[in-house]
Amino acid sequence: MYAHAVGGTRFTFPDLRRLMACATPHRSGDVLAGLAARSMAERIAAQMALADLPLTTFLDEALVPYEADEVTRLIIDTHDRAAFAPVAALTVGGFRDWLLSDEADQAALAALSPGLTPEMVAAVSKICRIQDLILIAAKRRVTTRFRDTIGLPGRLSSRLQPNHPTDDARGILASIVDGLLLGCGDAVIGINPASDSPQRVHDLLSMLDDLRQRLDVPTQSCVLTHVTTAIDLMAGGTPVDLVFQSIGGTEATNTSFGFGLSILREAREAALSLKRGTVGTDVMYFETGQGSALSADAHHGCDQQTIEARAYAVARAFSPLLVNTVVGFIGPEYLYNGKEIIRAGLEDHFCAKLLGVPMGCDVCYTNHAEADQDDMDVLMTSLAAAGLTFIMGVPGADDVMLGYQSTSFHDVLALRQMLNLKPAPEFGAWLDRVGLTDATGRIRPLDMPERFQRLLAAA
Amino acid sequence: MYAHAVGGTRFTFPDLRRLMACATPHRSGDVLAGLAARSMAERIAAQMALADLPLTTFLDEALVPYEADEVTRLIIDTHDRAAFAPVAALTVGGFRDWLLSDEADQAALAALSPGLTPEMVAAVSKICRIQDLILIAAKRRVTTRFRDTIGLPGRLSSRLQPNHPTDDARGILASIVDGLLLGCGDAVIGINPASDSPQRVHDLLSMLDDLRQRLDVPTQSCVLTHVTTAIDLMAGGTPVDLVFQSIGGTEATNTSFGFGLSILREAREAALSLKRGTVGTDVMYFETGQGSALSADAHHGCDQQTIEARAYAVARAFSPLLVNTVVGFIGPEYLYNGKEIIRAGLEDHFCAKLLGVPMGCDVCYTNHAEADQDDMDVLMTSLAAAGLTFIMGVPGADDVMLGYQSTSFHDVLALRQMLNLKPAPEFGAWLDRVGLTDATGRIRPLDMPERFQRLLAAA
Amino acid sequence: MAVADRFTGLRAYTSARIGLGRSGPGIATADHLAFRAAHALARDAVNTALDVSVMEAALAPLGPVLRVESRACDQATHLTRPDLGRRLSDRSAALLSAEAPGEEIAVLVAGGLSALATASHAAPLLTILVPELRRSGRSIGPVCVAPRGRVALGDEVGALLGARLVLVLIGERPGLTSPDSLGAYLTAGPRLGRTDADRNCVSNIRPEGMGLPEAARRIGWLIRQAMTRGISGVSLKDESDRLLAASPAAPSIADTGN
Amino acid sequence: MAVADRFTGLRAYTSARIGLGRSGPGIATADHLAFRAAHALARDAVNTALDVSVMEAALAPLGPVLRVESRACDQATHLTRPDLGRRLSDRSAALLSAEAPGEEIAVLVAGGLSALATASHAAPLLTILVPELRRSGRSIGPVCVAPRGRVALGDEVGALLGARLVLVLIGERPGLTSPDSLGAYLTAGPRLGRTDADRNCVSNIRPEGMGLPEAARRIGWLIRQAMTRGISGVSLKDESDRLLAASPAAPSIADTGN
Ligand code: B12
Ligand code: B12
Repeated sequence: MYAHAVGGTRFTFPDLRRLMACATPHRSGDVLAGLAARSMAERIAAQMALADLPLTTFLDEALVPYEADEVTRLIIDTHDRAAFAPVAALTVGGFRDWLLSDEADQAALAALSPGLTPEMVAAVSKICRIQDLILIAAKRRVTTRFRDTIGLPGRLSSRLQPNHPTDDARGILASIVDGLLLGCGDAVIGINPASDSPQRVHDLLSMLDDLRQRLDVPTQSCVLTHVTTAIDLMAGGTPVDLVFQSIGGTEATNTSFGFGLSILREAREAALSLKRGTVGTDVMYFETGQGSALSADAHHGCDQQTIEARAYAVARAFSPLLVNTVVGFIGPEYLYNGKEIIRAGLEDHFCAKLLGVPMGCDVCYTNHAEADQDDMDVLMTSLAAAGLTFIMGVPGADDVMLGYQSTSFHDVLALRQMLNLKPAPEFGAWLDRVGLTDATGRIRPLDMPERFQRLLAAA
Repeated sequence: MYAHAVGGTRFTFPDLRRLMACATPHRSGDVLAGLAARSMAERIAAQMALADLPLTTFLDEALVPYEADEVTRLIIDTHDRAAFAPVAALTVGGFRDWLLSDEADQAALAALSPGLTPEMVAAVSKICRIQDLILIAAKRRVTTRFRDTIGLPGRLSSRLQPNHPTDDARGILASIVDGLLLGCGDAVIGINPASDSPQRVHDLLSMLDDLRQRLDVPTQSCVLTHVTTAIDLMAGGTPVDLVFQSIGGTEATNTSFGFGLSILREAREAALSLKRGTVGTDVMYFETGQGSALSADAHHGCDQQTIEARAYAVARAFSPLLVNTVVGFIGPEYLYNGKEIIRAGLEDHFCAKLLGVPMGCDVCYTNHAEADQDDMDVLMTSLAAAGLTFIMGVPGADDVMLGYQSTSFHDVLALRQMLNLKPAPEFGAWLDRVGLTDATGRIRPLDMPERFQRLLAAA
Repeated sequence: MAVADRFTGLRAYTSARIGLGRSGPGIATADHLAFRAAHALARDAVNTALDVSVMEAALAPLGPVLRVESRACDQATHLTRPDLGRRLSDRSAALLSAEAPGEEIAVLVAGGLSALATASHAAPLLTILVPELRRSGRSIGPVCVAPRGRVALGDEVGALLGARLVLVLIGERPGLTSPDSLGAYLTAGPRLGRTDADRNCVSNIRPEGMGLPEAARRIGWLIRQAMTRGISGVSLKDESDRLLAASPAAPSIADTGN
Repeated sequence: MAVADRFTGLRAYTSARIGLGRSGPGIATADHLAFRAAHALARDAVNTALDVSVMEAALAPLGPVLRVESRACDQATHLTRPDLGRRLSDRSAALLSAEAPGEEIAVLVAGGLSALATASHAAPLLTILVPELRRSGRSIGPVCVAPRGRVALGDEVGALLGARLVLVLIGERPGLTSPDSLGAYLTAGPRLGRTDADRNCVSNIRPEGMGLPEAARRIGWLIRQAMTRGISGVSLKDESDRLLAASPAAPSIADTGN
């Protein structure tokens, strides 16, 4: 049992799970799960009790039982005690202070990552204000490589997301060209296929590979089909750059998504064996997002943010090129409004970076949430200040297949101008080469370069 | 009458005032005034109709009658047609496009300022998303000077606000030293006096002047008393650096504040005659904030943001060193929650900068508003990305006299670290000189420099 | 604007917002405000409820129709309490328990997140699909209609009706450009506790997305496979394409040279 | 931490959050969470209402007490509708109109934004001030108590009571460290339509701020000046200091050298 007093009232918390949940800033998903603090005072009491907790508590006490969950086993079995040593004596509150200090620079944070568990970083994020989430994350760069280099300081990459409600190849091509012309696509050109038909997925992957080669663009492609479909396709010789999968922070969530860790291992092996990367071998692409575990009733009585951080432990075990939190994707039942989405996006990015995961964010909302573009603008600005790895580029920010609003190609340009950020170096060089940038490195084509004109004319 | 259809419904707006009000993003003050759009669709219809309006409309049609209001007369009589020429043919929507374009750089925007009226910039801000408010404002630097240089690119200054509930000199001194040690105070060391007693104000000003000289710190001081008190004190020989006044966007608001434009003129003449500035002669300091006009029933049926922008026209007529919007200061009746405060803060900054006003922001909220530090963190981060001139530095962000939460000295450090911003150059040099900065220019004293120790010991 | 014009022809192939006007890094005013207008309208659409009587009339020709209710008693509850949207009200559970079990396939039509989608496309789709399934020898129970319901509500419906498979037709959350998109989810061996890994999905059903005839063909194929092989979900892949004369080929991209 | 320690002695002179622990640019965890706790408590305090019966009892020794109501019927309305908080309900207006006019000074005690401030300090302050004003020959009407009211409510109260001056004691919005701060506003010639330029203010009245005796002295001085000169507001400056033997001098700052 944990307890702390605030304003003369003593609040008690039966166990660590409950303490973590009550210490979480207000969000609808935890209310839905019946786990949220009932008053601001109770929330602060939980944060104060949490701040006093030694970090080692999380090594001794599993929030999701070791026996019942392969994700917990992964976390505990791969924990690096030696890496953990520099902070082993700290409480959660002391850990926040250390993270803010000058001592915690890129080198120290990178060395620490294998020593951190998702529960530790979730705990410290709960007592951080947004300012802390930005400042600390900004100190931790995670760099990955496949055909270009993602995550370098001063860079902001983007996934080009050219979805189409019938997977029409010409429609998708039109969106891709639009995105490339606006300097997007250096993280990945990634299509969510409307249909799960393996044939369709194969056709789309072939088309993407063809296009990439014709344009000689140093990026990677992906069709975000189910991992099992990708495995089948690779066996059949389909050109797969990155293997995608939606992942969650508990075994039961992943089961509800139709996979387990061994399938991810199998998929990664298969993708590595294709040797398609030129500058690196990071072949996995994962998506996450608060709420999916609770939605699948697979949250083991934990708050949604803690479970989300556990998904990053799954991700980092497979050296992904890209991971992104699709933060406002599911809806108001998990993140009610702009305020909750903003906070969640910054927490997710912070936790992932501390764990050593190359985190991007699908800065987004659905039409049933209480949010709008203004909320997305402040979230993406804050994330960019925090050193976000990549964001989405969707034509006009309106995904006509998934039914939600994300960020546009223009948003990518806006962030790059605002904070003087550049795309991945190899991709940036390509933009220069094909004449899409002006003298100051900005995307400013007065007319469409010829090769793109021909491409569109032929489509 | 103005009209526009959205989704098959035609919305009409009886006059320009109403069109402007309905085009404003939702905020409680406009609802209180009975002026807000009744649905999202009506709001967008108003924005679309507004976007189609020629900018010249605002020169032909006064929102607040010319005859009844000296602020309108100031705006119209000082409007510079020649400066306006480059955008004279544009609609409000076309003006937004132009502002976003590369053509609208610092030089073009600075040349344009005298040609813009507050109503024009208020109108265009209403159709901007937050991203636009940041990007455009960031292109427009306004630089001013008294004992140091405020507003240069790459700089973020701060007002040191050491208020005390009884104006106790030692208590105030303790707060000032704390702030200086944390690198704050380059915009101004400015005390809100708890009492309006001229004697007290005189004592405080003398103390501030003494301190400034002893520490040889290149900044200016101010006691934010009523302008009429400052005039009396200057006549009596009190050392007044900057004359302060809260200002509003209509004559009636200013009357309710107990002054008129002629009094500001008189005060400025008096301050100039003291010749206390070393690097410049900008001697006025103004504060503004959405809601004060409506609160004084002095809004003439206009939305609160338009009236707020008019206050900047008052400000710029007196070449102020500093102006800041105290954005969440009054309470939820004018800006209900974090979302409304964030949007308003960014609008205010945008409008002021376009008009050529050296805009800072008191990023703040009261305890009766639905807001918290997280909201302030995203607002101050967004404002800093937008090139904000200065923010407040209040001990621990808690003003023990005015009863609200502002930004702390630490927040200033946080923003400077986050976006690599520096204080005013003269002040920065002083920080170096007295040993408050480390090799990288950051405030990092391991111990308190001797001169400050002695200062505190003696107090 | 020069660049944007190049896209005019391509707009025929996608409803995505391509080739938008641009100024600096920003989307030009006209396109920016059009987006805001679409959002305003979408927000209103989310709160529209399904007119069950109209649905009943439209479905009547296919056989008996049963009105059911989830535990989410109003639209606001439905949006924020998916747990309630996945379970039948006591009354509805009792109603279904009383039905004589026996038909192989149960069908649930639910408003989901877009009543517009369900109202527009559910009946026309079933009007193609149901006769075809019957022709191929499958028996289909009464069509259940729930104004507010989530995908997993089908598990309880199917279980209570004793069906071997449940097909759920449900409104997908409305996008700015796709306000009326229908989703079809099918689950073999429906019962409480099924996960999404156990289902197959056919999505984006609407005239501008997957057309109704094609959707009916795919759903029909999946149902037949699921019934034959006794499985659904990740292990059942949609290979209905293979049946088509030719699969849609990748677009011919002319050599763009260098 | 070394730096923070230097401030320990100075904390005696101010309740401001000086010398906080720091790590990098951030406020150290302990101080950061203390701030959050204070905010949580302040949020709760805002919604506390004034207990009028207790106020009445406390004020009874000074003379008749009248209960009045503004048009803001509950706390939420009070917070978001200052226009309603500035006007008397019809019933209260009728009540005051029925009072025999004639006293020079009207007094209104209102919850404002901190019922705690009003409950704690209004009666003790008036207990010093009222007898003193009476001693100096001023007549004072019944003390009106409004649970929810804004400063300008006094204008209507004073006008209906036919007073030459109205004194409003009202709870200032609560700060994290100053939850119970009382404000005194006085207006000569009260009537609807007065602006804040027509008033004087004595603020931050509470033991840790301006002590009650000093506040009474300043308010008394301002009232006497306002009555004598027939004005209040910007043209009337608080020069009560001059009456003090010595005005508080600037602190002696030892030469800090260079
Ligand atoms: C929201 C959503 C999700 C959420 C669901 C969580 C939640 N609580 O809502 C998350 C992010 C977890 C998700 C995950 C995946 N999804 Co999904 N998802 C959607 C989306 C955008 C909206 C669904 C909707 O509106 N449902 C209607 C409401 C009323 O129903 P509901 O009961 O609230 O929602 C349930 C279903 O949506 C279901 N669900 C969601 N996705 C999928 C996918 C499959 C294959 C199945 C069987 C069920 C399912 O989960 C929800 C909770 O039970 C659709 C796109 C669309 N236009 O519909 C894609 C969509 C249904 N998903 C898709 C896919 C491929 C996936 C993944 C398999 C991706 C991957 N490789 O891992 C995963 C895993 C799914 C699984 N087996 O559990 C595809 C399905 C393609 C197909 N025809 O089979 C779609 C069409 C999008 C796409 N084209 O990529 N998804
Ligand atoms: C909010 C506020 C404002 C707001 C008022 C708008 C509003 N709708 O609330 C704004 C920003 C406009 C404002 C302006 C000024 N204020 Co002021 N304000 C406050 C504050 C922070 C809280 C007031 C409060 O809680 N009121 C209680 C609620 C229940 O009453 P209300 O009816 O809602 O509010 C009314 C009064 O607050 C009044 N009011 C606000 N400030 C002032 C100042 C004076 C001199 C008067 C007579 C009335 C007045 O305006 C409100 C609307 O009618 C106080 C500090 C404090 N701790 O109280 C300073 C305070 C009252 N203000 C002060 C001053 C000096 C001013 C200015 C004169 C500054 C200047 N140089 O221009 C201006 C102009 C005031 C005027 N004559 O109208 C001083 C008064 C010092 C004194 N003892 O005389 C205080 C104590 C703060 C300070 N020390 O600087 N203020």
